[in-house]
Parts: sequence; structure tokens; C-alpha cells
Amino acid sequence: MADFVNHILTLEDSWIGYIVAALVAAVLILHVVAVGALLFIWMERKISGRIQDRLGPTRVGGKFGWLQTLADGIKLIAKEDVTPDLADKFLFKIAPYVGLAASYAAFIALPFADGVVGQHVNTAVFFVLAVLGLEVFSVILAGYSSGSKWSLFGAMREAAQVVSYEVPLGMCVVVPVMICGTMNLTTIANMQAGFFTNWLVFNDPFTFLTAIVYFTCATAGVNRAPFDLAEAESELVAGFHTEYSGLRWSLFFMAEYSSMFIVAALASILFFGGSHGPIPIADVLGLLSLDNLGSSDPAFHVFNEDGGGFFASLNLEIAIARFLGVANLLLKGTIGVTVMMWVRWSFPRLRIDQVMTMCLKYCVPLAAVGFLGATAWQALDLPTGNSLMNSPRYSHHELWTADDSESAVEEASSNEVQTPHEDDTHAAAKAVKLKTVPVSVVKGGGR
Amino acid sequence: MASSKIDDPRVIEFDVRTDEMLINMGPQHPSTHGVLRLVLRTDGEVVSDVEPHIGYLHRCAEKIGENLTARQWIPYTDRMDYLAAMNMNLGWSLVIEKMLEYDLPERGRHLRVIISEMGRIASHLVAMGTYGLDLGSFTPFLYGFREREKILNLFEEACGARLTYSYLTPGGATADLPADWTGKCRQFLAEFKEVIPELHTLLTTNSIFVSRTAGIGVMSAKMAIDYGCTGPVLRGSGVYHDLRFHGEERYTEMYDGYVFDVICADPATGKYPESNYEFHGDSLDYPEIPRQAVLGDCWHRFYVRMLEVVQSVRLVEQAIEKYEATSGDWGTPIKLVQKLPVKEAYMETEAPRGQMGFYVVGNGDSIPWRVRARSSSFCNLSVTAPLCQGILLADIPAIVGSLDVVMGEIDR
Amino acid sequence: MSDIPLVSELRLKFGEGIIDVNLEAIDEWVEVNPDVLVEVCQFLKEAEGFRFDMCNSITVVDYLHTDPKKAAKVDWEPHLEVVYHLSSIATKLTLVLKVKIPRWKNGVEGDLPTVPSVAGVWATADWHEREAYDLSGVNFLGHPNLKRILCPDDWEGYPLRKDYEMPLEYHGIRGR
Amino acid sequence: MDLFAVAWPYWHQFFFIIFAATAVGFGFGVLLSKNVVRMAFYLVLSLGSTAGLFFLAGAEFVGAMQLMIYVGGTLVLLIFGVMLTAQKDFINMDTHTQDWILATIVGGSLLMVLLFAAFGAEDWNTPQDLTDAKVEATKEATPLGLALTGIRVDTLGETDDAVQGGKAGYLMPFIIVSVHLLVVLIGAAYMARTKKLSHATNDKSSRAKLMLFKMEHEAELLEEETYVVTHRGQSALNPLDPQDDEN
Repeated sequence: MADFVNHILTLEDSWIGYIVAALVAAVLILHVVAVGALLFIWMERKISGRIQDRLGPTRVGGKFGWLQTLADGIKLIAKEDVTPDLADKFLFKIAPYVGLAASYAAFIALPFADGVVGQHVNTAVFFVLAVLGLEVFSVILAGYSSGSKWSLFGAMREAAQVVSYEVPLGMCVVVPVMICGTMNLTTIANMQAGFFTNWLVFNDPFTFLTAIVYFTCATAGVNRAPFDLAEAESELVAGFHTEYSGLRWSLFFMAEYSSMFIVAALASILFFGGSHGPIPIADVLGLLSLDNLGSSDPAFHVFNEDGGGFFASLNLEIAIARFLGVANLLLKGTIGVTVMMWVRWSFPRLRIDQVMTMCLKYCVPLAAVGFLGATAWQALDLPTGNSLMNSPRYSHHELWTADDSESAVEEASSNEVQTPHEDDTHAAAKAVKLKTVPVSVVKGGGR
Repeated sequence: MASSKIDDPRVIEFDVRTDEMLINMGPQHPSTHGVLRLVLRTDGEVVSDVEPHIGYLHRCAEKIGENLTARQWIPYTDRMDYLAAMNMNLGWSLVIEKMLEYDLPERGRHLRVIISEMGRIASHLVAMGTYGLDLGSFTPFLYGFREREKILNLFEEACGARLTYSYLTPGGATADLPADWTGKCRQFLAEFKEVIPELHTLLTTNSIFVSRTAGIGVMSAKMAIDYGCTGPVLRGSGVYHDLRFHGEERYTEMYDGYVFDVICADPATGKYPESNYEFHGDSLDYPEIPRQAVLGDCWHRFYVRMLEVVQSVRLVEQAIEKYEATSGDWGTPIKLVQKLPVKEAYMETEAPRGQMGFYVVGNGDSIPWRVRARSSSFCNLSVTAPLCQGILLADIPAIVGSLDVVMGEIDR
Repeated sequence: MSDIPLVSELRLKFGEGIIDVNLEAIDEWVEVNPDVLVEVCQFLKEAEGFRFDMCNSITVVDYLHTDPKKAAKVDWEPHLEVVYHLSSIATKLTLVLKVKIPRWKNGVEGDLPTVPSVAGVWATADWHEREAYDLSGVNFLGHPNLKRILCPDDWEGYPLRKDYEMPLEYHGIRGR
Repeated sequence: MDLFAVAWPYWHQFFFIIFAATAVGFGFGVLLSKNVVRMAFYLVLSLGSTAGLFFLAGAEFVGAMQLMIYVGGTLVLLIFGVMLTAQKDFINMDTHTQDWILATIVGGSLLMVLLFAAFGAEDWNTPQDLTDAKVEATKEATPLGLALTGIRVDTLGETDDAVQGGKAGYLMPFIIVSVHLLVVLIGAAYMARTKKLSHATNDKSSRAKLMLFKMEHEAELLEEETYVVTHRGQSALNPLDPQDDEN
């Protein structure tokens, strides 16, 4: 990308190209957050309207009131940011930015499609969970620095809830990682390529249970629906962001909606096949066959290296296949967010001690049962959803197998794919053979 | 507490002494119904005691009553329990009629049953909606208000107003029901019968609602009577007392010949009267009681209100038939400056929130000497202090919501 | 007169504590001497056939004509009447008790007349008596915390008294 | 191909300076700040930037670990403690001059030891030609996992037995530490439990028990009547004669 920009600006490998490329990448991800928040706020109003037998916004900006969020945004920007005098000025001002930064940072490692990812982080799952854990800081700081007893109460409850729901969340996330053998989200997504029976949620009853527990804990971890103790309107007025107004208040909401989307996207990648739709359209249309998913061989890059005009160097089918992947993931993420909204508008709120008992007495044991079951299922090699429907399993299992021939090195590094037609596909995927793979000094810029 | 030191669960021992926090909930707090201020002494999440402060909506309607004639004071009764203004007018009219020994024609009696029971339905719908709001679910509020709007439209056709009607006056009502009113009313009841099961699924049998209300704010029958609680709050604790049955002669004769039962669980068995919906020809069976619900808790108070809506629907149906059977004078109101005898009279009626009592002392002039309104929410609210000992902060709206108090009636 | 079971029992037990019984009124009432009021109420609450366990309301009526012409025509002296409306859940009976007290304690303007508090007998009387004290200025002896309930705590005067003057201003808000 | 791979040679130095500066800067912030809560927040920023340094060095697993454990876990606890106690007079902590002198002595000496040890390593004190230093460490976390279970994938190639033989992996110490941590957690939970708060927080029926307890005890004082009576109310003073009551 950077040398491509230099090529256009006819500069010789200068730093300007790289800065522009970095900026484009950052703004591209920011758009996912901003436009996502825009869409979700509008969706929330429409869905809550429908659930409550009313219309929701209809007049602002055309037929379905789709510009309503823009109108809100302008109003919020125009509103005065009031800071209470009892407040601790510095922390009060910085709290919303900490929240937004945390949920924005998680987008770096989120793979929107096979190759479309901000930065290949090998431990992507772990990275996303770690960064999501930082969001609780923004709430604590906001609650404390607002100076009022009630927001302190809201902040305390929220922090206690989010921190305690990270435990079952972590346990549920371990199950797909254990089944796919890697924490790299792109590989986990690619392992669920092919028909929807290959999705991890249909892998075995225990992963199905884990998917449900994951979604509950994710809703609680993001403070939505029946678990939204922090802004329990009835007792604590608006919890930790009572004193905020204007742009700062809207930043809190952007953070909330973007972390809702991340959690839903993570759920779809871990359990519902990420960027792979129920039917592998890209493979059927011959755009990007499932065999060379995730291969780092340059033939499958969107821009092949030989340069030339923009369109000359563009592999059109690969670009379309990748685009389908992105559309798939965005759709699944939005469906996840819709379910959260649906739950929010039909249930009353739980009390703080019920939320805690739910976490410690129900979610953690269920997650543990899910984990044990999935491990046993995997170890006893019982039939998975995929094998029952005998659709070939495309396993990109990182084979650290110890087959002493030197060729094994290239094979491991190029992550050669088991051709589906071999009959012993499952046996190969399952047996972890040891492979001599010295840590290669030069490895292509990751896959 | 004279009780012995055996394993008394009320003993709160903290090894680490955190200082108690004095927290002010209200008077502009969204969950308190109107301007009620609760001063909470809390220790972390546990509330040690609650002191309600009232009087923010006090207009001293009783002092004004000493300068206005009986019919001029009716608009003040509307503004006491503004969610059930019709029942307030009824109470005041009955007390003045009792003083003047004025008897109402047959048609007027049935008209009053229709109007007061429709008022009860509208008031209970608001109670259901705001209780859902207190516990955090927004949707039942809108379902409740959608139905209530239909009732308000009917009232608007009858008397021109939507909230402060001043329709039922001493001597009858300001105007007879318009011609096709009863037809529209029947149509509303038919639609409303489909909605009631929806309201039950939305809240009554919703597992989170049950876990938030069952077993919370349990009030024994003895405590309820001692604190003068009346209406659904009293019947929620299993006390079999409904003024439409056990009230004074002049009030209970209004319901003569009507088939309905008192919604109150029998304390021994804990079961509610049969819904015998086949007899009434509608499918309004009662949802069954969850396991965790203890007689006298928030859930039962809510459940009593929801079943009373069903009773009122059936009452209105019967009243419409009886009303259409009669004709002629519906009870024209008394003269504006009707002279009151040198006597005094006290009368209580079963308002949606409890027993609303009016006490009038006359001195021969058309302006009464003393007027007193006994408010049901005033006594129901006095129970919050003993009920809210040692509960969690989030239970307070659940308990205050279940008492269904209206500040206009408390502060008068 | 004495054939009514309740009246005979009361006369038997309290003798002249029961000052007067009026049966012609719309709601028949019994006038009780303030000194024996609490015992009468306790008895009424536990009496076998009556069990008046709910105190519906406590009202104070101020009998005073401000302009002398009317005062002359009336046969009673200026006084306060505390009216207790009782009812029983068990026997579905209702009863009205009355206590007549002077407008000011031994005639001194500003000293509130006293009535023994029945908050011990019925818990609901606690708030009713606070309201009676707040609006009509009657001091209930033995009341757990006799404070104003409807008017602000620093309000002077008792609004429901016939000779009550609205204050000119209250914290800067014009009264009259 | 990474759509966003940006291999500008100087990113490495650019980010290293930023992260190092924030880490050290906010470290000093913690030292010098008066407000306790500000200190806690500066600590969050400085530990967060050390996590950035780990990512910069290509150790993603350790970077994420630092973020999750240190910043996400320990500091949340620290902020909890600070937030609960920092009321009114506990907010500012002003240190006196002798504390400063003592701190500089102890801190300075430890710093000196650290510096000598660090620059003792031979490839740190020889000038390096850093212009084309590319971060080459492998981007795989799986060898770490396999090493845990004894399959030393990274030293498979070497032949000498010292490296090969007797590799039992780190599973045993890992299990010991985790069991130890579990025991500590249970102990802490046990000690911190609030005695006898039975009626407020634990299972939902406890409040019902409390109210039932009240009801029974009250019942002892006054016996309980049943209120099931069905005739109409009338004034006690002129009871209708019983016969015509049944109309």
C-alpha cells in the first residue's frame, strides 16, 4: 500500500507514503466504529419502536428517519459539555476517551475477511479480550470523578460486574481456541469455511452450550440489557454518566455500541463461521477456492506485486471474494447486536446480587462444563456436526508435526493445505505429529 | 425487638465497619411516583432504614373546601388521585348524598358502576406500566398506556375531559352517556380481553420480574391492618376486605345484583378464587403463582391488581347490559348552592389504590364547615419504613412501586 | 339508650369516661374523655365482639366563628374536636369516637391543646396524628416523633384553624 | 498479503520512543502527583505503555498478558481500593522531605544496580548498526503452548543431548502455581466473608425467611385471627337486628 502511494506521488520510497497508508488504515477502522454507532443508534430506536408497537423515528431525513442519529450527533456536539465543580477535572475529561480508545483498539486484531485484518496478531483472541478489559477503567474514572455519590455507586456496580464477567467470558473463549488449536482469529474463521455445518457452534453440543453462555456473558460484560446495572435508571438516575452531557456523553455511547459490535463479531468468528457464509459462494463461483484460503503465497493477494496501473495489479475475483467475506461478518455482527437490542427491550433489569449469583453460580460452571465436554469430545474424536454431514473439513490446523524430513520446514511455513480429496483428511488433522520446524529467522510478514 | 437472641436473621454483624451513607432518593428521582423524597441510610448496598418525606405537592385542598360549596369542590377531588379521578368524584358524591339522604335513580347507579370500574382499569394499567418502568423494562409501560388511551377517549366522549373529569357529581352525573357510547365500550372490552394475556406474559410470569419481586417486601396481614393499608396492598397480604362487598349500605347497594368476587388469596391455602372464565364466557384464566412468591410480597400485590382488572372488565360488561335496560333520568346533579344540614358524614369507597374516605361537617350553610379526605396511599406509603429494613438498594423501587402510591392523593 | 351492647360495655368499663353517645347523627358517635382515650381505644381493639383493628382516619375540626354576629347565634363554645373513625376487618363494624378539647391549652394563645396519642394502639395513627398536629395544631402526648409532615418544618401557624392568617412571605415568596 | 503491512524502516524507533517516553514519564507522574486517584491512573498509563513495548518487540502473547493481568486485573483492584478510600481527607498524600531523601537513596542505588547489570550484557554495550534491524522474531505463540507440554519445538533441530534430553516442559511448575493460587483465593474469600448478613444478600428466599420470621414472632405476641366474614358493614352503635341482616 505504502509503495503504491509513493508510486502515485512519484516519490522515491519516502516516508510520506507510509504515513498516508497508516492514516488510511486507521481511518478505515474508525469508520467501522463511527458508522457502526450511527447505524446501531438508529436501529435501536427502530427496533425498540417496533417491539413497543410504535413507529420509531420516521420524519428525520427521508423515509425511515435514517438521519435521526446524525441529528442526535449534531445536537450532542452543539450541547455544552458541563463539568461539575466537585469533579476531578482531568480524570473527568479523559474518562470517555479511555473508553473509546479501549473498544477502538480491539478492532485492530478483528479479521473482517480472510486477509482483511488491521494487523495480524497471532494471539488475536487474547489481545481482544485484554483490550476489552480496559473499558472498565473509563466507567470507574467517570463514576469517581463526577463527584456525586450516585455515580460512584453506579461505577462500583459496573466495575464489579464487568470484572467478574471476564472470568466466564475467558472460559467460553478458550473452547474454540482449543478446538482450532490456535488463537489467530483468521485461522479460526478459516477453519469454519465450507457449509454452515462446519461452524463451531454445530461442532458438538458442548460448543453449542458454550456459544449461548458466551453470548450471555458478553451482554453482561458490555453492560447491556438485563445486566445494565450501571445506568439502572430507577435507583441511580443514570449511573456513572449522570454528570456528562454533550459530546463526552456521546463518546460513552459510541464506546458502548462499538464494544457491542466487537463482542458480536467475536461471537460470529468464534462460533458462527466469521466471514464464511452458510453456503461458500466464493468457492462456488470459483472466485477464491477454499483450498487456498489463508495461504501467504502472493498469487492470492489483492494487489499482485508487479505494480502497473491500479486495475492492472488488482486480482478482481480475490477482491470480490474478500468483499463477500467482509459483508458476511458485518451482517453477522449486526444480527448479534440486534439480538442484544431485542433482549434489552423485553426484559426487566436484574438486581446487582442476582447478576453476581448468575455469573458465579451459573455462567462459570456452565462454561466449565462446556470446556470439559468439548475437550472430551475432541479427545474421543466423536462425530462433529461437520463429519455427520460429511462435508470435507478444511483444516488449516497449524501442524507442528515432527516429521523429520527437511521438506517439512517449507510445508509448515507455507502452511500447505490438506487437499480435500485425500481420504485420510480427518486422521491427518487430528493426529498431532511432531514436525521439525526451527523457528525460521525470516518469515514473510505473517499470513 | 423483644424477640429472643436465637438465630435472629435480622442481626447485622459487619466485621469491617464501613461508615453509613445518607442518600437522598427523590424528590425529582425518576422512579419515585411524583414528588416523593426517600432519605435512605445505606451501608454499601444494604439499606438500613428509609424515611419518606412528603408534602411537596401539598395544596391544602381541605382549607379550600371550607370556602367552596359541595359541587364547586369536585375539581379538587379530581386532582387528589389524578390517575383515578372518576373514583374520587364518586367518593365525594356519595358522602354528600349520604348527608342529604338523596337517593339515586336506577340508571344513575349503573352509570356509576360502568364509569368507576373503567376508571379502575385505567388506573391499574398505569400501575402496571410504571411498575415495569421501576424494574427497568420499558415495554409494558407503552402497552399499558396504549390501552389506557382508549379508555380516556371513551371518558372524553362521556364528559369532555381526559384526566380531571368532574363527571360524577352529588346527585348523579353532569351528563348522560352519549348514544353509541356503550357500543364503543363493548368493542373496547372485546379488544382488551386479547391484550390481558399479553400483559401477563410481559410481566406477571416473566422470570426476571418474578425474581425481582417474589419474596421481597413481604407484609404480614397483621402489619397491613395495623398500618391502615387498604385496597390491593391489603388484599395482597391475604386480608379478605373489599368495600364493594363489605362497605357501607349506601356504597354496596351500587353493586347489588352484580356477579364478581374479591381478589384475595385465602391465607390458609394461599390460593386465589377460581377465575371460572367459562361462566363469564371469556378466556381470561389467571396465570398460576410462581414457587418463590410468598403471600404478602410485591408480586402478590401486583398479581391482585392484574386480577382486579379482569373483575372490572366483567363488571363493566354486566353494568352495560343493566344500564341499557333502564331509561329516563340518570340523576341530575344537585343545585350549585345546595344547603348542607347541620350534620356530619363520613363515607369510604373502594378506589383503585385503596379506601378513599371523605368526611364532611355541615353547618346549615351551602359551604361545608370542615372537609377531610382520608387518602389510601397516605397509609400505604407509611409501610415503606418497616418494609425497607435491611433490604438492597435496588429493592426500594420494587417495594414503593408495588404500593402504587400517587403523591397528589397523599399530599392533598 | 343502654340496650346497645357496645355502649353498655363501655359504660360498664369506663363509667363517666364515656361522656356522651349521639345516636341521631348520620354516623353515630361516642364522646370520650381524653384521659381514658388510650384505654378505650386499647379495649376497642381487643374487645371480643368488636375488634376495631383499623383506624381509618383522625380528623381535627375547629369550632370557632371568627365574626361575633355568627358566634352569638351558635349554642357551642369555641373548641376543637378530634374525631377518630375506626373500623373492624373481622366484624365489618364501623365506629366514630370524638374528643372535645379547648382551642388553646388553658386559654393561653399559642399553647397547643393536648390529647394522649393512640400511635401505640394503631401504627397508622402515627402519620395521621402528625398531620393533625401539622395542620390543626394539636399536641399528641407520647407520640414517637411529632413533627410536621405536610408543611415545611419551619412553617409557623396551623393552616386548618379558622383564625389562621396566611404568612406575608415565606423565604422570600410572597404569601398574601 | 497484509493489506495494511507498513514496513517503513523508522516505525520501530518512532514507536519505541513514544512508548518509552510515556512509560517513564507517567512513572514520574506517579511519584510526583499529590492526588491518589491521579496516581493510580498514571500507573495505568505507564503499565499500558510497557505493554506497548512488548508488542513492539514482537512478543504479542506477553504484551496481551501484561495488558490483561497487570492493567486489566491488578490495577482495577488498585483503583477499586483507591476509589473507595479516597474520600475528603484521604485524597492527597503529601510526602515530607526526609521521605524524599530516603526514597532517592534507596531508589537510586537499585537503579544503579539495574543499569550495571543491563549494560553488562555484551551485545548492549557494543554499538549496533540498527538501521536495517527488522523484527524477525517468529509471530507464533503455539511453540510456547507446546513447550509447556514438553514438546520443545524450537530446539528440535539441535543435536547435542544437553539441549534435547530430559525436556519435561513446564507443566509441573505451572500446575503447582495454579493450585497454590486457588488455595490463596479460597482463603481470601473465606476471610473476607461478612458474617451473618443472611437476610440481605444471599439467596433470594432469605428475605422471605426474614419476613416470615417477623410474622411468626409477631403472631406469638398477638394471636392471629382469620378475617373471613361476608356480611355488610354497619355502625356498631345501631346494629341492625340480626334476622334482617341476611337480605
